[in-house]
Amino acid sequence: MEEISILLLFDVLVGLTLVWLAWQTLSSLDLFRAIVLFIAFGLLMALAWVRLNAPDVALAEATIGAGLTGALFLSALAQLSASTKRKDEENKIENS
Amino acid sequence: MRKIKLKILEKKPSLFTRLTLGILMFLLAASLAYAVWSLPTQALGLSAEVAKNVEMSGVSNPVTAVLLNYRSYDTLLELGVLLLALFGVWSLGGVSANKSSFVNPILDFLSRFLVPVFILFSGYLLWVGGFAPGGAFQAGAVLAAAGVLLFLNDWQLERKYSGFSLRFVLVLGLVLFVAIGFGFVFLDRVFLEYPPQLAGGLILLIEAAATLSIGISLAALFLGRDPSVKSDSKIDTGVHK
Amino acid sequence: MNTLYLAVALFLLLTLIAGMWRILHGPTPADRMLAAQLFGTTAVACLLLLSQALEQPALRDIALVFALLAAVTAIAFVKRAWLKKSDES
Amino acid sequence: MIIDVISAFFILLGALFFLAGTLGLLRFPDVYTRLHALTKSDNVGLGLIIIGLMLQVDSWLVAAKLLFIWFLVLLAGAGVAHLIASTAQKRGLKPWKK
Repeated sequence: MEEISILLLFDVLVGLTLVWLAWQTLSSLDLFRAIVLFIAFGLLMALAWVRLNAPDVALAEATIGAGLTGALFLSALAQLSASTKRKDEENKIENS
Repeated sequence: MRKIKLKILEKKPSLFTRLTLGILMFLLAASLAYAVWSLPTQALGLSAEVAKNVEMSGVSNPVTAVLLNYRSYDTLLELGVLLLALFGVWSLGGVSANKSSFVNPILDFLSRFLVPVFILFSGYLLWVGGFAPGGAFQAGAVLAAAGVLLFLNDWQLERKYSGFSLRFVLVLGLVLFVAIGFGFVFLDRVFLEYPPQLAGGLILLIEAAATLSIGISLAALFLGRDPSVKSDSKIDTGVHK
Repeated sequence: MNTLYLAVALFLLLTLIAGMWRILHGPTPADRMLAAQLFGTTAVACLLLLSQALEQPALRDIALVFALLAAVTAIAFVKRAWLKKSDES
Repeated sequence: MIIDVISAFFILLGALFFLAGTLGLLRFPDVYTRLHALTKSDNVGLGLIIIGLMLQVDSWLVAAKLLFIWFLVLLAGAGVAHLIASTAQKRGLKPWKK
């Protein structure tokens, strides 16, 4: 009996934290912060899939969500910051 | 890194925009809630049917059975979508390789150790997909992680492999899938229907090819450009200006 | 025993949620990344406990994936995203 | 029965290390000290929980898989900790002084 109530509490916590994390990720103005939050979201989402009895999906979420997209976003951010930096410098040269 | 902020969010949208969006979102949420609410409490899904016929499919993991046998269009089209996405990325030209110059012996060792483990684990997931959670997509993603790790260590695909060989591996999964699907059309079966006694072997074959294609495509998507095109001559992002 | 596994899993989830404060508040990118690393390890422990308690051996494979792929994200961070001038954010 | 007690002891001790790691992550003043707290819960906390679980599983293969997971986390954790610390130093992050 108490096992069921512990699991219920676990599920409720995972669900609420997921919604909250999703909100924080979307509303973050700092892109790096949003990426790290997204990685955390992927990890927690995999836990949620496990609890929904879908280990196949959890496995896919773990590989794609927590592993690959994290690295992809971080690389994209590096490219983005390099190109905005270049634009800033060009603007400076034009203005001076 | 410089702090990059989304410019669009710096201005607060007008009250009208926010109100309209709010109402729309509320309507969407309400209709979703209604849809969930009106679901029958005891639906007769297809899971009983799947479970009954699972030994005919050639694998004992019901998810793999559904994805590779009963509803193989799903997996087939998924492979196609991945390939199309890669074409899209390649047609955009490319980003220059963002090389970071430092060499670290520990990072080097870690990557050298992890890459074979990734490949091994990818094979394990592919094999285990027949009777437990796992399968081509997950195995492909782990394989792609090995590629990502290599790219992060400034590894480059040798020129002689980046032309035909790379393209061959990329389309292998899709081509084999379609070929086998059509092959049995000539033996009086429907497209993508396999004879039950061969199904297990065929599924493993298709999944192995699909794993390779998915893994290489995802890794190529991470690289973000066609490796046979010289990146530096095309676009210079000016990191070293 | 199962009750203990589940209780510890719940406890680990709570520490994980508490650790999220560090992701939200930084201050440096490295701090956020560290918190994400801890997230990963805690999730591994959680999955292993759940796998034992719920008798789902497949969860160990998911934990193995987490353990493997956590390194990729961290290396991507160090090699790519952590450029100079990152410290005052 | 006695095995249950021993494994419960290890698991609870492991949970304690995770708590310590989280507290350290939240309370310590700079990246280097937080890194120190984090690697403790990575390596020791997970290790203790895995030892506790290994006493309970019934096949050698599963026990070996658990050990392998621990080994991977140890390896990745140590490597990543080194990378982050040395990069932080290169980027000029000053260690905290009282």
